[in-house]
Amino acid sequence: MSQERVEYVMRTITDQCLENEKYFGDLDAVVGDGDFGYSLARGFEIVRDQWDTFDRSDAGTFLQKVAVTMSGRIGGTSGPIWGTAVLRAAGVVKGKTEVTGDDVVAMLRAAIVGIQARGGAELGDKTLLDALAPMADTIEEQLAAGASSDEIAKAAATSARAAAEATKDLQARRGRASYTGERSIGSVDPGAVAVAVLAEKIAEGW
Amino acid sequence: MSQERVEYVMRTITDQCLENEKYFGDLDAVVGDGDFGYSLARGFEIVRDQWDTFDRSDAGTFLQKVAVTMSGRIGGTSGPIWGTAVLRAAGVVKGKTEVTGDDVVAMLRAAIVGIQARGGAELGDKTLLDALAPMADTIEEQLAAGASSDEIAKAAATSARAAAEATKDLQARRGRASYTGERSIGSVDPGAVAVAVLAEKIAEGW
Amino acid sequence: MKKFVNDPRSFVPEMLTGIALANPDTLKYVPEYNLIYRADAPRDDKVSVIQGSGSGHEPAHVMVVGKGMLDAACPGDVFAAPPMEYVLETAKLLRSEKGVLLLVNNYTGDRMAFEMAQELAEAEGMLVKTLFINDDVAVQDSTWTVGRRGVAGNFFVMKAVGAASEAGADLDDVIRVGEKVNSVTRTMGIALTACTPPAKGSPLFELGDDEMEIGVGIHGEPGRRRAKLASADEIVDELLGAVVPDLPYASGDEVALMINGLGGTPISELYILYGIAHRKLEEKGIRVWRSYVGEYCTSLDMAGASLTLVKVDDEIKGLLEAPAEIAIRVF
Amino acid sequence: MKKFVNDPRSFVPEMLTGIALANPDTLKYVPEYNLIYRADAPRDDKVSVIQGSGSGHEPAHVMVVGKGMLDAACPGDVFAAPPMEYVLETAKLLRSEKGVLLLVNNYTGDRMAFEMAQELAEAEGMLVKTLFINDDVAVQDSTWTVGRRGVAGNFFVMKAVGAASEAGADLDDVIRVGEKVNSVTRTMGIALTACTPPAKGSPLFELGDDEMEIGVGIHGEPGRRRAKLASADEIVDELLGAVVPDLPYASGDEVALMINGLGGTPISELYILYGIAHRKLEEKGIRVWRSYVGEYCTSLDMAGASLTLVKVDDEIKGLLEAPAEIAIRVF
Ligand SMILES: Nc1ncnc2c1ncn2[C@@H]1O[C@H](COP(=O)(O)OP(=O)(O)O)[C@@H](O)[C@H]1O
Ligand SMILES: Nc1ncnc2c1ncn2[C@@H]1O[C@H](COP(=O)(O)OP(=O)(O)O)[C@@H](O)[C@H]1O
Ligand SMILES: [Mg+2]
Ligand SMILES: [Mg+2]
Ligand SMILES: [Mg+2]
Ligand SMILES: [Mg+2]
Repeated sequence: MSQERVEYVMRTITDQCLENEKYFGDLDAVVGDGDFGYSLARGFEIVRDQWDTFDRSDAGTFLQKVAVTMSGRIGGTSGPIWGTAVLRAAGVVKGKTEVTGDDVVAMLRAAIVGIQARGGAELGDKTLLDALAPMADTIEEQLAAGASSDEIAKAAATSARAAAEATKDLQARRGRASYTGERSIGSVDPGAVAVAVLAEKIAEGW
Repeated sequence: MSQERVEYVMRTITDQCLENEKYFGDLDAVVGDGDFGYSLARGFEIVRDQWDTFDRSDAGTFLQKVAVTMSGRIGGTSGPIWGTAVLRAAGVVKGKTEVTGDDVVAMLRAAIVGIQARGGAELGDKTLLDALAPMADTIEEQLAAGASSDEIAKAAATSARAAAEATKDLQARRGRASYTGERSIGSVDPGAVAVAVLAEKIAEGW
Repeated sequence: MKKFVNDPRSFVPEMLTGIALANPDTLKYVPEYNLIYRADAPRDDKVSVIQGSGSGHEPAHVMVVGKGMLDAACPGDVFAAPPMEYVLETAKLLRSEKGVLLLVNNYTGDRMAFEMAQELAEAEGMLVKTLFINDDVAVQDSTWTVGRRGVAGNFFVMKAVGAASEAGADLDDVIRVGEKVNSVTRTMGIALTACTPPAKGSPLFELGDDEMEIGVGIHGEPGRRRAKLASADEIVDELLGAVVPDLPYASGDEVALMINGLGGTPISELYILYGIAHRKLEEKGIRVWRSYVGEYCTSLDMAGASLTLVKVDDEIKGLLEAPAEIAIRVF
Repeated sequence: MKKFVNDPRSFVPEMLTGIALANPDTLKYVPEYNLIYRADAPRDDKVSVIQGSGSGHEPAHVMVVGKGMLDAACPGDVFAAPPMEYVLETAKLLRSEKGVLLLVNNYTGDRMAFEMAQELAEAEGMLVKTLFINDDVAVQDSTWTVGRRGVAGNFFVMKAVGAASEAGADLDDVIRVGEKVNSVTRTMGIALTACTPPAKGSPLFELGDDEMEIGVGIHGEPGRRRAKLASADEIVDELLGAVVPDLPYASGDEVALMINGLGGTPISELYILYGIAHRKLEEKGIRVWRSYVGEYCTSLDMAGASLTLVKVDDEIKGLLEAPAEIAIRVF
């Protein structure tokens, strides 16, 4: 896929994080502290404002600029987590203006490793990783099965959504929600739901 | 009337102020600070507890002991006001063990003068005076008309109640309620209603 | 009722017990009269300063007993002036050769209790005077009512009087200082919620989600009028609009600026109000000499704030800057 | 939402502006990084002490910048750790020959931001260390979660570290002192209401009129469990029951006892809790050396309180008693 597609994905993430500020915040209010939507929105607001100024010499450079811009403003847990994720993904496509399906999988894997290194979470700890990882698996499988990019985008969205819903049954072991212990069981993880929403919107406009 | 009757009146006042703690407080919460019922109850509680110990050599001595006992504990505006009222009434019947209808009127007039001296309120300022004074007038009229003590007690209660209800149309110029200015119009004065309730209960058991 | 309380009737005594236990070296407590006083008072070379008032205004007044502030406080129950007996016994216990000063917020109940106590104390040969504090500009028509009430500005009178008496001033001079500070102090308050007295167990009045009460005092009663909830900027305009023209405070004046929390409003919001008020005053040419932001005189758990200005001169500055050590501390 | 606020997005900057205007001689403000720092910092003969954390905990931490306490605070938005850049720029601005100490309440977001900033500052050749505070006993199972969080007990670590650095201790010794105090400090909190973040505009959770949350932190999230509202006595039992056996604090120990208000609870109630806790500790033979009653670390407007014990020895006593001058004051 072309670099424009990368920009489209980043733009959709940006717009959706702004659009869903209240929704993401309300999700975080259930057993967390309610700032998730606000934190993301303050970071992606700047990304939107500076959208036209980012260096676009290649996909990696572009994503790196976005990562640095948003990290400077997002606080909370999400700042380092999302900043690291985008930065690691950027590293995978450094110098590239064309991005393959395999690159996408590698970017997601790099983001996941980065998030784990940064925050120490494992799969099943009820974080956005629990939506990101299954989604990466699905994309890999679909690629291996020779699916079209359209089909892959849809499958990724479906997979992320199912995985996000499944976080309901998990007990949080990371983040604010973990302090409530067993009471975190029964509600979805806001980070995982955000991944699902973004994947769905990306697929929608693919 | 006998000294027992004086004790009956004081006992009814005591019991009713305890019974109506919440009601009097709620009335004071409308445009005041809600402590009227509480303040009276804390004072009359002690009167009730020490009831059997008061010196009963004559009606005046008895009432004086009650006045001192309650003033030591009632705070707010009601402490000095009610304490002064009972003390002045006591002065009128000092040394008497038999109390006439004229004595009752004189006691009420003395209480009114005492309250005015203490708090500077005039008739129409929306205080308990606006129930006490019309009630005293009624008793005086009934006495002049040769009514029985039974009839007088009933007429006094009716008069106090009507006067208390009429405080609704007044603007408070004394006490906490006065700070709300015109907003005090439309609700009854708690002190005046207390006088009506006490007069009714006294008449009931006469 | 969302309160830490055992029996509401023991609310005040339990609070006083806590204060006494927290300050074993500096304060004494006499339960019979709700009395908290300095362990080193009375002293015959110092005027004894006593403040009464109802409870529910903490830290005023029981928590500001200490060196350079009050010698004693004998509060009544929540929002109720103390019984006269408390004041009289307190005055007797704090008797000093230099005299006793009773500080009274101007309310009917308080005035009566303190005036009666003063009379009786004088009858026992004591030198006792009373000083009334009435800084609240929300009360108009004061010619035919009980007059303006004393609210958060009372802090400045207590502080000045405390400093003067600590420095050994005689009773007349302590009173002069107190009256002077009172005469240049003005306050206006606003409530965002009603408060809940422990004995009542429910809020004193109902206030819609989008409403506020303007011109409230410190006893949880409604204010002068109700208005639509406004922004912090607009609220500061409202408060300054009532306070500034009242003295008036004019360009070239130096002032102490207090933003006082009414109990339920966090200090973060008080600093927001402070910043706005500070800038608006400077725009008017009124110089803010010193800031006072926090809870000084509260209405239990009421969300709200009041704004106080004190026009200062060198004498007042010196008194306000004098050191003091009170029962509550941050360190 | 019953708050004094203009645009919720400017809640933190407007508060910081207020703090800066209120303290023109002693504090400086850098809006770009939500940074409040001492006008006389950095000094090469003193370790610079910095605390970050989210906002909404005032007076912690921006309002305790001053002599003997913090050199700087760079808070994030309400309940959100500051972006890494804020911490890094603050560390650079406060660079000192003796080193920079970053105090961090142990939360995922804060840890990450401060650790990243430390790494980058070290890469620039700076001497920077990080100290984590984790006094909350409400968090169990800490082996497989992020561990205990830092709550109101952080005051004692800030105070001790501030005193040591003011006295000229070197970085290792300042850290030793901070870790020592942290290791003998335990806290447990209880909420009577939820709090309302300005950007959300409504309470974070619903709590019935007769319910309370036990084991809450300082970010408005629910606690470990919900229970029927209890009396002050029972609540103190609950809090002491969690805190005392944890260290454990034992008969013969001397402690500092803090009753910290969470923002919406008036100080009268805090003293009720204090009195009860003081007596119950003395009954257990645990001597209360010093009292701390008031708001130290809040959750916006949450009604509630936490109880902290610090086991003190002569060194800790000296550090806690050392003078300090902070942005907020009563006088
Ligand atoms: N240690 C972690 N590693 C990865 N993701 C995490 C971690 N902790 C929390 N998260 C994710 O962050 C989300 C919450 O973000 P945010 O509200 O910004 O954090 P905070 O807990 O600091 O308020 C959670 O829903 C979860 O998906
Ligand atoms: N100056 C006054 N003189 C006589 N009665 C008064 C005066 N001020 C108030 N009152 C009466 O006292 C009642 C309120 O009593 P209370 O609640 O104890 O006083 P406070 O205003 O101090 O809270 C009022 O309803 C009124 O009847
Ligand atoms: Mg959150
Ligand atoms: Mg009243
Ligand atoms: Mg009252
Ligand atoms: Mg957060």
